[in-house]
Amino acid sequence: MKKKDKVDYVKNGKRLDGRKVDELRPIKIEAGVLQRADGSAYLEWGQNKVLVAVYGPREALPKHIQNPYRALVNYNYRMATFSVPDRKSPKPGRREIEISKVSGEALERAIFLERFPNTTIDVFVEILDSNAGTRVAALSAASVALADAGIPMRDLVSAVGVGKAGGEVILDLNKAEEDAPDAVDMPIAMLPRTKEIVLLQMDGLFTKKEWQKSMKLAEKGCEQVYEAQREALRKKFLEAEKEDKKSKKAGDQ
Amino acid sequence: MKKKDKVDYVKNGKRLDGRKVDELRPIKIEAGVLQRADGSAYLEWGQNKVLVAVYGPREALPKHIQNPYRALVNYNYRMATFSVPDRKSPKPGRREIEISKVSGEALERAIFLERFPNTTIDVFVEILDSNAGTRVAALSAASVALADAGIPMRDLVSAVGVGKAGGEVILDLNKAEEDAPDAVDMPIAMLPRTKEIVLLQMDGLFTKKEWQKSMKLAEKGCEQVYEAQREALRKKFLEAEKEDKKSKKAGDQ
Amino acid sequence: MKKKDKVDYVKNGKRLDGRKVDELRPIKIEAGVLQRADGSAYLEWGQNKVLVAVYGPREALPKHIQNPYRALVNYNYRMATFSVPDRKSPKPGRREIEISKVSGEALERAIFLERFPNTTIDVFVEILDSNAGTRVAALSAASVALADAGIPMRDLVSAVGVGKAGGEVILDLNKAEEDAPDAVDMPIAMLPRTKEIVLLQMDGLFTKKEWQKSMKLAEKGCEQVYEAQREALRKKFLEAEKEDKKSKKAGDQ
Amino acid sequence: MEETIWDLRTDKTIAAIKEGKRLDGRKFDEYREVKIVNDISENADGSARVLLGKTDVIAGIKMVPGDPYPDSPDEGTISVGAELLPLASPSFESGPPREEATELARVVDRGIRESKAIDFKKLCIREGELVWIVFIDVYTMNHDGNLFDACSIAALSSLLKTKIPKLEADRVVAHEYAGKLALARKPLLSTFAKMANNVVLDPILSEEKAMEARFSCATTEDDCLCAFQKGGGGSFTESEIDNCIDVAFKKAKDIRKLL
Amino acid sequence: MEETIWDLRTDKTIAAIKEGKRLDGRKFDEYREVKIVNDISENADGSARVLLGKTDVIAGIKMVPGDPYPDSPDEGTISVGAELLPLASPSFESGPPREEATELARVVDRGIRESKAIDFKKLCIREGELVWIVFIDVYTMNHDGNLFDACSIAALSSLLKTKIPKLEADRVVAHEYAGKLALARKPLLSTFAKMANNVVLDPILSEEKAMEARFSCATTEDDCLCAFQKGGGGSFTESEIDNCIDVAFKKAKDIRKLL
Amino acid sequence: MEETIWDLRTDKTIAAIKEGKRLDGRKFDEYREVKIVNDISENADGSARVLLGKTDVIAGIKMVPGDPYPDSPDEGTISVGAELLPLASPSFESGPPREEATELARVVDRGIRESKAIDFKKLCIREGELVWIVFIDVYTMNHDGNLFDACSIAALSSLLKTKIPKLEADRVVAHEYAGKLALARKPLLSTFAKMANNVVLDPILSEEKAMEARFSCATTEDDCLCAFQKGGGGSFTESEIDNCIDVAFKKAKDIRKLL
Repeated sequence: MKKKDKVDYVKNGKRLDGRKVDELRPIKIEAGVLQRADGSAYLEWGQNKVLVAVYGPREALPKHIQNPYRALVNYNYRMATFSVPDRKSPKPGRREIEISKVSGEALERAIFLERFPNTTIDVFVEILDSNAGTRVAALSAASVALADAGIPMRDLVSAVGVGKAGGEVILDLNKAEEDAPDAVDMPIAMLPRTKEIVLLQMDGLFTKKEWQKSMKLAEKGCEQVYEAQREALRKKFLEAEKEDKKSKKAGDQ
Repeated sequence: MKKKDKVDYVKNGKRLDGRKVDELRPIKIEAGVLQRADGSAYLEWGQNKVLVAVYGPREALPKHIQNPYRALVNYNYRMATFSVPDRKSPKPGRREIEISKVSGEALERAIFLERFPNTTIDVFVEILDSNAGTRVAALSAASVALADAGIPMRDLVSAVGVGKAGGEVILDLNKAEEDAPDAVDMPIAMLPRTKEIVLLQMDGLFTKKEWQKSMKLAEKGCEQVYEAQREALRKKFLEAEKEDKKSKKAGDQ
Repeated sequence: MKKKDKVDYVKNGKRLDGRKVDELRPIKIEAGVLQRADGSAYLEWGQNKVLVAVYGPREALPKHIQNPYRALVNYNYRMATFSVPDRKSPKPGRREIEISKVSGEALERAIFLERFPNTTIDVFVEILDSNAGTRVAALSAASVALADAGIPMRDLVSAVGVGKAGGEVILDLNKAEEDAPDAVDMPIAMLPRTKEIVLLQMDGLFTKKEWQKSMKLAEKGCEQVYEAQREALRKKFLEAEKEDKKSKKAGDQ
Repeated sequence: MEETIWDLRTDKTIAAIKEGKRLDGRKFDEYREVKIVNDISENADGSARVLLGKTDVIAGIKMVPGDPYPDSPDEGTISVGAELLPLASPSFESGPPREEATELARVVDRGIRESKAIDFKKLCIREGELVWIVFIDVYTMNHDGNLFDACSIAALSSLLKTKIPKLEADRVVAHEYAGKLALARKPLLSTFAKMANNVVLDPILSEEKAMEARFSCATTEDDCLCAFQKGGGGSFTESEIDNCIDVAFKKAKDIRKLL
Repeated sequence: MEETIWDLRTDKTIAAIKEGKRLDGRKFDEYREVKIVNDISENADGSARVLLGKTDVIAGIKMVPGDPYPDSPDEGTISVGAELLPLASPSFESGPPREEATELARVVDRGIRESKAIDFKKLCIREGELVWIVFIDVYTMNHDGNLFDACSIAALSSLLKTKIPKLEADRVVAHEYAGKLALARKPLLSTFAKMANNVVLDPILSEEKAMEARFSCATTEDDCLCAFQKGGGGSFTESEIDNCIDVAFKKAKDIRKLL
Repeated sequence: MEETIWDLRTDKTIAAIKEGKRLDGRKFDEYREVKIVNDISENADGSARVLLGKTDVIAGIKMVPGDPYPDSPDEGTISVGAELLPLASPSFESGPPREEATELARVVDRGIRESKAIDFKKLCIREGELVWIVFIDVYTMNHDGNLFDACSIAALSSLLKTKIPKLEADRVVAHEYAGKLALARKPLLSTFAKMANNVVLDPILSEEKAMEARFSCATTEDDCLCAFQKGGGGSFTESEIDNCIDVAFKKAKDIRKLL
């Protein structure tokens, strides 16, 4: 794509897609969507579509990788070949490997790992459609899937992208904004209750001022993501309760 | 190769290479051709040339793949780089992997696997020259090699190709026939005594009538393959007997 | 590089770079240059630059590779991508695999392997810059690193290249000489005290006479390499002694 | 422990089959409920998610301009990939495609290719220089048996919705399209499992664990057979296959209506 | 046994940090001594060996003519590779790059790429046909902590010395050069480790073993931030990050003087 | 258990050697019987099966038009591959080439390449554009020692029978040929094993298990040495090598008569 000469990424307080600078794209999360996984979640965030499955805690194998003090987190972020404008090779690329590493580390702080020595908690992420911000979408979905799996956690991990396009610091960049000549992209993940930062990456040229401004937006964004995550879990919990009552009435099968 | 406009694949009851519709290409099988394998066979079937070695039953390794109820069959079909018109890459391709899988499964029914828990029976196939029908040639050779290895079997597995070219249902297609615009290729393997079908694949457009017709040819073809297989084993047995007598006369070395 | 039409590789007893036929390029060896390895060496030999680290004897893993009678030698020769005129792929090539194999075998004779059953001695070689003769440079450096690691040895292994360019048998060919149309390249490694040959390879057309002549040069070359190796170890030993005294004065930290 | 659970379930499955029943109450020749959701990915040129009971798979199409094979300079081609995603089952590990994935991809490929549903000559952009390669990738999301048929439905459904990208200077213009991919036929796979001398259509996972052999048969709406695949260590009789073929023709017709 | 040693050292490290000290006597915001040796390989177009205390790494540059990406026909590019050579540590094995090496390569890459230190348009040889690819490969020789910063310094130092090869008929002429690679900025990475509620710059290996989380920040001489990377299972507060950024700006300036 | 058998056989082998004997009755400088069958594969452009005693190997040639190397635009090349097929020995596993296979392929390659048996300039089709690549692939069928020499004989024998495919529009026409590959020399490898201070030609497997070191030497009919390879953990003296060279010249002559 040829970069456009001059674009106003924010005009009269509105972005190209009509959002305000501090407005997220619409988020929809559903917990417990897969039958065989211990926990799962499906998330749509703008055009991004993510499916996450969680297995574990289960015995870490081969044995020599086991940690006698805590569970390991194995995070697997993959993009479907058709989820990007140009077909992706089915082989995991270096970008996917790096995202898997930092995302798995971001989840560690949230989970009471020390309760499950010698085990692994496996998180499998598949990106089905993408338009900027898939790693934060995946991470937000993953912590819902972990909760759905009943894994004890300090807090959920809420993640959001923030950055700059056309000189404006904005929340939750879409692809057109990420393609701005001066674009800055800063994915960030927090434990919303304590504001602890568990994932932080950044690409592009930022002044310290801009960074500080973007942190404000990020905090605001994470709060909204957190709300959507908790809503998904509430719904799942209510459904599970309903099912439970139904099955109690019907007697065990 | 450019496909020809109009070819009579059968004319006056004769095919392009002079065979009748229900006639196999010449088959020659020899058992016990390799020294270090537990069993082996060499087969020529038309231009196809196949060498098979069998090892086992031997301990399945690594241990975690062992089945405590029965032996595993590990079938390895490979083509030499020079065995095809265009040089094949030395790396096993997806076609070779699929043929290995279905061929190994085809042999399972023939072998008394339950007598050899925790073991593996390894079948290694190398195609040295090819002209359509290598997977059935390999499978037919493999069951001779299994018998040569003294592995107890319900029956041999006899395999043959059958299909269609130029509208005619024919037995044992060669490459020119397989390249017909309307070609159908159906490899099939049976236990000849019970007519149980243990391998069945098909590519191309077949009516049900044509399929039924082809099944008749297939049965007939398998019987002839069976005869060639038994002949090879008889010969090997007689030779072994002769050797045995000789060595008894000479005394043990 | 286009091969030159007519070049005098030796003229008035001098080679293109001014050396005599039996003269080595300058060699500089330093032992004990890396902190975490059990032994190490850095070597410059003409333009060639080599870094070697040794670990072991340490438990050979996985267990099934262990030899209950002796230590294994695992030799790993690699070239940095930028160490050659055309960028080398980071993946180990077939040349590197072969050199690793024969170099590891060359070291076996020198080491008292039988004293360390079930262990492995790992030798890691990285070529940082190259100009013909890297395998002999690496091997010469490796035996210094082994000695630095305190591994008991019969003798050092001293290695050198010898061969032919423009009809002349010469010692320690450089790249320009190796590119001669009639070039012969013969890497050789010896235990200098007994003159046992532990590595010998050769490429190019040699008469037996030329080979015999080249063996004379090789022996001479190895002696000089041996001297440089021992010098490096002497230096290291003296430094270690000095350090030892210092630390004794200062008391243990 | 998981093994033990499956052993018990296998016993139950076999016992039911012997009484002419299936654990989920279906008839021997009955498919589970099929749900198809199309266009699940905007970046795909065609896509579909298919639920076959609880089995859940996704297919996506990417049309990519590429070099023709030297021996067919005026023909494009298809390329089918399959990944048994670890999301789908606790026993799938992530990693390179194993032989199960290879077989799945190749069987889905043959059903489409051999039916001549796609006219490869129509995929030619410039003879000898540029042709369309239709990449069909299927992913498993939840595995409750019969991935073959689920993936076959998903692949066909995706192809039926596939738009041909617009080209500019031989490169794809993102999100602009020049037309629709034409399909001449609608091939569908029907898969059977044999156990205790009975043959059932569309096996659930517990039936697959119990089965001795598997048979799959791709059919078209004009009464053609276009691909077979037998798998598993057991055997079929000719008449069992004959019967499977009849059921396959009939049941594929029903599914075709949902497309 | 090695594990036990590290456990003890971790206890010592943490105890020292709690008293405001580091085992090697440095202040919390102090780098180890940095030594840079340039042009260590004649076959490289640029190269450097960097010692950061006892951490020892090498970077080498190869400029190779190649095809441009179709969507940026007038731009060359960079490609960063990193190998955790087994020479550097008894716990590194030789083999294909693991995720640590991938992360290291990508963080070094981003520091350079995102700073716009290299004008990719100036790497164009003939638009749409031929561009320079700048291969930057870093190798670890001895690992005593903070490979990130050591490799970042080595990469930048190599680039500053890089000569552009002479081309003849689109092929590189060995050891002849047509000029120097121009760098618009000098981006450098600064890496911090957090443990026991304290944050230290340039962790040595024992500190890395003890740390809960890691934060790296690439800065330029014109007061821009160009890359962040947080790693490890712990967390940072916003004010900790804020402070790291200030230290990074200051300390990178000192190192820049050595280049 | 297999190990035990080999230990016993090693003891026997060594004991025999010390008495100047070999277990199979041969003299120290004697080859086993050599049988060569040519043209074993019609799809190959040249092929041969070689039996060296019970050692059984196959070589096949494919000539493929390809791009020349940029630095030798008027030269074709050879490419040798070797696979230690699991058919040949219970201890070979199937899988990617191990270092033994790599060494085998490279030693066979050097024997041919360095002898200048093939004039690479004659493999040029159109300078700078198209050249012949001669793919030589050797496969082991039964391993009873000395795969090196068996593969060397098979490769040379295949090359001597190799026909050059006919080209049409730069593509090979199947089964039509434009001539024969010319060989300027007939290089052959001779391999020796050293054990108990004796050196024997053409070791059988039990001798290879017992040997301390291996030496191979490629010779031509015009009394040139063209490749050496020493292997194994032991050593040779110069006079042992000198003697091996003399035997190699003599014995290769005998084998050359069989070609």
